[in-house]
Amino acid sequence: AEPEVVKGPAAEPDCFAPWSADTQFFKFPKKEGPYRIALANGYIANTWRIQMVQTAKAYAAQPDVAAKLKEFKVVSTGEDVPAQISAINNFIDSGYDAIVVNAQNPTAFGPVIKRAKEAGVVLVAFDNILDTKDAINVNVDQKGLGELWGNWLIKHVPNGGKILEVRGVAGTSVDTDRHNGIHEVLDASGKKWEVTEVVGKWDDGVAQKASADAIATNGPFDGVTGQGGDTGIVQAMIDAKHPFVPFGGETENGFRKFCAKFAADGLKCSSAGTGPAQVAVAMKTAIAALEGQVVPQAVKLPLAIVEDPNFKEGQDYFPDQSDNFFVGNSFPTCGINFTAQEIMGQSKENQ
Amino acid sequence: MDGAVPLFRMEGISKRYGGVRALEKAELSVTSGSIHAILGENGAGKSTLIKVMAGVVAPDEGRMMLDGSEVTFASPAAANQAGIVCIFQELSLVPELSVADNIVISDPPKRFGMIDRKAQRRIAEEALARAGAADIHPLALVKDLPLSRRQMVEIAKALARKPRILILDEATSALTAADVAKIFGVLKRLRSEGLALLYISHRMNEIAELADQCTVFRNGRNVASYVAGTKSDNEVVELMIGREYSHIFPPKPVRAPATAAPVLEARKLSWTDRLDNISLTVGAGEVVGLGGLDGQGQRELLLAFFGVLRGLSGQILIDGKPVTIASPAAARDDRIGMALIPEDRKTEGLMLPMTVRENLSFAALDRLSKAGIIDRAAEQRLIDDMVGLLAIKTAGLDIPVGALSGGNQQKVVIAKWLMRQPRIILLNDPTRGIDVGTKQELYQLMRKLADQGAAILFYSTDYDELIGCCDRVLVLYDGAVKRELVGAEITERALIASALNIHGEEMPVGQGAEA
Amino acid sequence: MKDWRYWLAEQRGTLLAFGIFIVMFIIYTSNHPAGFTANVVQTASNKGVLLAFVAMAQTLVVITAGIDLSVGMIFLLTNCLASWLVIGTGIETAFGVVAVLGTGLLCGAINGAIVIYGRLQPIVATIATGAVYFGIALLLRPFPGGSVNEDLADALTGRLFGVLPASLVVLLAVVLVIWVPFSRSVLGRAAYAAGSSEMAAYMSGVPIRRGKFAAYALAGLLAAIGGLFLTFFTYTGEAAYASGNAYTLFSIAAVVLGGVSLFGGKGSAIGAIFGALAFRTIGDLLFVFDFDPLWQPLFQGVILLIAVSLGAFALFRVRNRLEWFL
Amino acid sequence: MSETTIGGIAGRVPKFIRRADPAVLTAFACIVLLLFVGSLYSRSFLSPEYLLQQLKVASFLGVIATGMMLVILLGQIDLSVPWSVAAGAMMACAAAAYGPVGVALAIPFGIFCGVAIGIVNGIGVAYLRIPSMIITLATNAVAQGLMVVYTGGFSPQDSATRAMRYLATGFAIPGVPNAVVIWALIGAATVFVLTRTGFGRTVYGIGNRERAAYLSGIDTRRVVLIAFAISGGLSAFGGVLLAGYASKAAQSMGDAYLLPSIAAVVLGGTSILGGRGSYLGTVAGVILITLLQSILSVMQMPEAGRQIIYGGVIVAMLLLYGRAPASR
Ligand SMILES: Nc1ncnc2c1ncn2[C@@H]1O[C@H](COP(=O)(O)OP(=O)(O)OP(=O)(O)O)[C@@H](O)[C@H]1O
Ligand SMILES: Nc1ncnc2c1ncn2[C@@H]1O[C@H](COP(=O)(O)OP(=O)(O)OP(=O)(O)O)[C@@H](O)[C@H]1O
Ligand SMILES: [Mg+2]
Ligand SMILES: [Mg+2]
Repeated sequence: AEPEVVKGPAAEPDCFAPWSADTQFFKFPKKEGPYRIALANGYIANTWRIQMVQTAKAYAAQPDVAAKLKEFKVVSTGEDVPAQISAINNFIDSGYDAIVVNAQNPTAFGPVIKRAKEAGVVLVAFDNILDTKDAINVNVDQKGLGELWGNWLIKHVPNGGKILEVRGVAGTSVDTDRHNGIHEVLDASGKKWEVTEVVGKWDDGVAQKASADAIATNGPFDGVTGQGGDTGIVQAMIDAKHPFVPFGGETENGFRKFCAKFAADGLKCSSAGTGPAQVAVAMKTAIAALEGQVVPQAVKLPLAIVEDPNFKEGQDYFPDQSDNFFVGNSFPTCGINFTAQEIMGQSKENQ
Repeated sequence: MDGAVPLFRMEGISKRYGGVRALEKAELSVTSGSIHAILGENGAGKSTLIKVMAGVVAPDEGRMMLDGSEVTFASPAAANQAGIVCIFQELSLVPELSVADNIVISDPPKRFGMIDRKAQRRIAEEALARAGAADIHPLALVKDLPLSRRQMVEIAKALARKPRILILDEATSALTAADVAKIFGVLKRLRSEGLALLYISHRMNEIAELADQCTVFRNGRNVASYVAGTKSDNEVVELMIGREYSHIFPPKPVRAPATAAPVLEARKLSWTDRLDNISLTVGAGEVVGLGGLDGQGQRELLLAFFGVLRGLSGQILIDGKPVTIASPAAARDDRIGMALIPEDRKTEGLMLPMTVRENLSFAALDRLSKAGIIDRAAEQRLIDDMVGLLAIKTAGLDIPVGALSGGNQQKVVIAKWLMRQPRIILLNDPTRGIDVGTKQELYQLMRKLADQGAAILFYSTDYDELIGCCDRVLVLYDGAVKRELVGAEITERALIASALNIHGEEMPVGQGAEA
Repeated sequence: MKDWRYWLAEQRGTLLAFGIFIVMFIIYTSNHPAGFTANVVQTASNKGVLLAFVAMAQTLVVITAGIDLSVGMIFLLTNCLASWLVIGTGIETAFGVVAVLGTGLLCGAINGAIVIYGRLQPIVATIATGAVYFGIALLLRPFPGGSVNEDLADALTGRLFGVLPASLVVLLAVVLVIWVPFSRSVLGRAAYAAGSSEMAAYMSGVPIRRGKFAAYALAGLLAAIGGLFLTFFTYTGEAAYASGNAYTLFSIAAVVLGGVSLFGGKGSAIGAIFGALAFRTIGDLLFVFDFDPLWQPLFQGVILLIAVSLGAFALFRVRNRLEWFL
Repeated sequence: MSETTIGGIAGRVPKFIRRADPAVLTAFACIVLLLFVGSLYSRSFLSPEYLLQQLKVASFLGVIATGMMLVILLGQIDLSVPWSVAAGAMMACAAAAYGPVGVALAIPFGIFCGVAIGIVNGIGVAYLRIPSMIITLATNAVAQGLMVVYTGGFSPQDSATRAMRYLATGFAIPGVPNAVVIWALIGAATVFVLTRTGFGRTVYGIGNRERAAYLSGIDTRRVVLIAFAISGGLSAFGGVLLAGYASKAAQSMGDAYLLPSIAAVVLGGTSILGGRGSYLGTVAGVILITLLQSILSVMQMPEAGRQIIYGGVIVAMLLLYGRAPASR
């Protein structure tokens, strides 16, 4: 049963914002609840993913959501794309109503998407989305994120200069999009930029080492932008006694702690991204679709942006939470707002 | 030479390894239809010579001629092509492959480019039969065969290559008289079929029985060539070792048997199907021999004492007190004070790449170190003593032990255990591939240790040794003690008879070890 | 002793792997909501076959007492290459396939040359070449993308007569066309001999170098077949370092589960295939048992630990402690 | 054999240098060459702060590679490094959450966790005779599983304690980062153990022929077990230092250390087959790898080119000096 393509707007226009003007709107045939929903995750062993899975569980546990779910199953298949594809195939075969997926590879899911469509299963992708028109994508504007950081630097390093760019995992579309975003705006600015690129792999350790080397050899820099592992990057600056400079980075709790702490000393941060909580939006979308509401084929997630000087303790960052914790878990427009405790506190009682 | 045209001739062959002169302008000529024996000490150059012949090592200089025309071999394969096949001293069988695979390994029969299993098996069965080892199953994995059986496979493998010249480098060093007898039968037949055979051995009686021509090597040179039987053993040995050759076996003490209190005793020792109710005693100062065909459980018995075997039944007593020995570590412990000179020095006795020093002190590290730290002075002292006591010939203590000659390697193995002053010494065929001179020293040493009160249990595949060294000999057959020979009873005849588990007089035909 | 006993002894590893796999797979399908259906089998086999190819590749090298830590990267490289070449008309596609397989063969040959003629220790040599292959893969696909001849892809990842997974048929074909001839050829035996005892093999005039070289080269080829299949399965190419490494490590696990001795000279690719399938089924079990998602990695780890420890039970049969040291 | 080849200078140089292959010397030569090449790109590659920086970073790999070397000398390998490192780091940080006692015991506890993993490896390899390559793979997976469960279930504290920060980044001796001092100490201890103690001799012995060692009355299984335990402990300690350096622990910390630690050990002339190798070589290998990675990373080269060069250089250097002797 394929969705019929209809006119917008979507059921909850502010939450299910279309990606762009020409985004299609889907209306799936209404199914009777409660639903069986599956989350097909890939790699699990890092904080972002763990936090994401925890959030998913927390969301599914919320009374109003729980009421609509017969079953919510999560499977993590590791780095291996085929394994994830097979998992989705399995979910389809075992008759799940909707499958939420954080794809290891945006382009690899063609065959599965076909099958899901034939089987009338609602497929919703988030974080690493699928480039297809046949599945629903809950999408972060990765390029826009890059542009945001680029602009931040342009604004705070008024007449160009030396920039340290710490990239993510080579070969991924997210890394490429963000990189392009940054450079397009920098180039457009017409100012003179000398960008030193190093690979941080979204990992604090790697990022820190790479930055330290870059600082020791090509430093000092007038501005920094990091796609991830930003806590490590700042740490490297501190260790190398590198002067604090404007910084466009992600949403790690530790990074924001630094931003708040050293803002006065010149660490002017733009911390933006979309935390793992976007999984909740994806699930919400899936349920809406099953309920036969109108949803856009590509949902544009609002970025959770916090910029100097307004980092607020206990809201934008949590001193008593882990540095690795990803902040920006609230999507007010979707009525989704998780506090750190709700997520990581999941099983506090175990402690 | 007696006019016959040499089938193969080597002239002025030299080979150096670093400083070592393995071969120095060596000459050799081989004629078809005859068995040519090569004699020489450890390290005389015999193996190297035949390795050159077989294309394993390239000579530094010199030329080789086959049927009068010059040849050079780039590889063992090339030599095989030319009909030169060698049975190396270090076995050249592939353990994980089956007997049949091994026999045809150099050029297996093919069908449609793939190996023809049926044909291969047929060939293997023939070859095994020719080698007088039809009892070996062609599908058995080589690694599962005892050493003597492997040696037979080696020979079958060689025959399967239809050699014109067949070389055996200490091929019999691991075999008992009965196996040797079989092989001799085969070799004699091959000679009559017109093959040229090169035969290297440290056993004089074998050479006397077999050879037509003899060449003696010393320090990489061929020092003498003569028709077999024209020289006395003593003359020959003097040619080999270049020194006066005294009586080889030390005199045995005349002592009433069993006066010695048993230090080591076994009661009804059994293990799987290899050991069957073995009871024996070894007294202080006694040298007790283990006889019998190879693989009748002698090795297992020694391993059982040394704590290597699991699931033993029966009792082991030390100084009359029952003990359980769960590991070599326990066996060497002072309460027991046992030492085992293992079967294969190259894989069980030594770490070939490590230095002589490290190997010597390896078994005594616990004694040589305080709080785990090695007392190098003490180590040095003890090592010097041992090198002196056993007259180990080495270019230094810090060269790899693998660079020593087998004889000296063996001395290192023994020395490393003597460093612990063991009270019980188990020897597993310690003179394999060792030249007469060195053997003699070992015999002397064994007796000396016994006289100092050690209890010695000594397995040998060489009957002369058992006769020459032992106060008593226990002959094993199929894992059980078949007969105990004391003092004068220990004769070759008696040994072989009981080894074959036949009573007294009627002897098997064509058994060759009878000197 | 009877002939079949010897055969049995020789095949023990393979049979054990087969046993483990069957047991796991039965547990899996009998708990699967959809049960033992053509779909489920197809899904499982597509996933399993990928690893099976890589495991076969690893087997060839391991038999020579070597190890190839670059199989995963060859797998990626060929995947990326295929996502460029295996597309278009029948002819073009065919050409692409040949080119991809050729590349794999070449990578394997390079490994072989470095290890055998350069006389380097396989582990580190292949770590290095692996890095190079990954680099090239990344050049080919800076980010995921590309496409493949979907008809061919669907045909090879689909089903024959509606029931039989095509991928299994391909696997069987590869076994018959590559493994069987190799293992029965002189070179194959040379590879085994070299793995078991290089010195002995050399002394017996066995063409060890050619044998080992062939093994490494064919390993590259098999990894390439895997890469090709990955492309068919995903319609695209991606240079994902993590998954390259994952496949390398998985292949080692599969090979061991398949009863191939890491010390060389012993084992068969058939065993490795079942090892691979068994290993994959471990992952599938997650699906049918309702685990807290965060406990899944632990569960998989423990199962793997148990699976590889199974071999240790043979230990209790060892009566002569020297056999510990092979 | 190294002993015979450079035995001549035996008298003058300390033993552990005598044990070293000429490979080691070549390795150090390569380091110089690398620096030279780097300096062509940018002078600052020769600046003391950069070099210290590298030494500091190298010492993390150095500590981890020390354990790896011990295991490789036995003819084994330890693939559980990644999650031993992560576990060490995470557990140490986690311990700090439990009051002052926790803070005090943080580092020992982290190391202890690594030792525990190592012991499982050791039991598997020594007593169950499972090939190290596979058992360590499995324990790695298990360790990962445990860490995931832990992180998810306990919202762990994962910022490093002051002590950890101090060990990794502090300066007890002016100008010399503590990490480097620690590596030096561990290195010295290792050299001593390998050359002067019975344990060290036994390790080499087992690496050459475990069978012979066993028949010499050595409890080889115990030695193997201990070696793996040490390896695990050192990996974990490396993790602790890393956590100190990054001021926090994270799951993926160890991933970047498995292959480099193996490569470093082998580049240092240690035989992967065991029984042969010197610690000095490992030092050289570690510095080589670290410099290579750092220089490539700074040289603005795209990841692809970096990987290719990285691999190419390793092969080249091994071909230069890491070759086995010719068979004939
Ligand atoms: N691989 C080698 N490396 C260095 N030197 C060697 C090597 N092989 C042989 N040699 C030298 O050549 C000499 C002769 O060795 P060879 O093996 O021919 O003696 P051999 O007569 O066979 O001794 P044995 O009777 O014990 O077999 C040795 O003394 C040794 O110095
Ligand atoms: N790596 C080496 N360096 C120097 N000499 C060596 C080396 N390997 C072997 N040799 C020499 O080879 C000679 C013979 O060695 P080989 O292994 O052929 O038989 P063996 O050791 O002489 O005695 P055995 O007959 O018991 O084997 C020895 O004298 C030894 O000096
Ligand atoms: Mg010899
Ligand atoms: Mg010899």
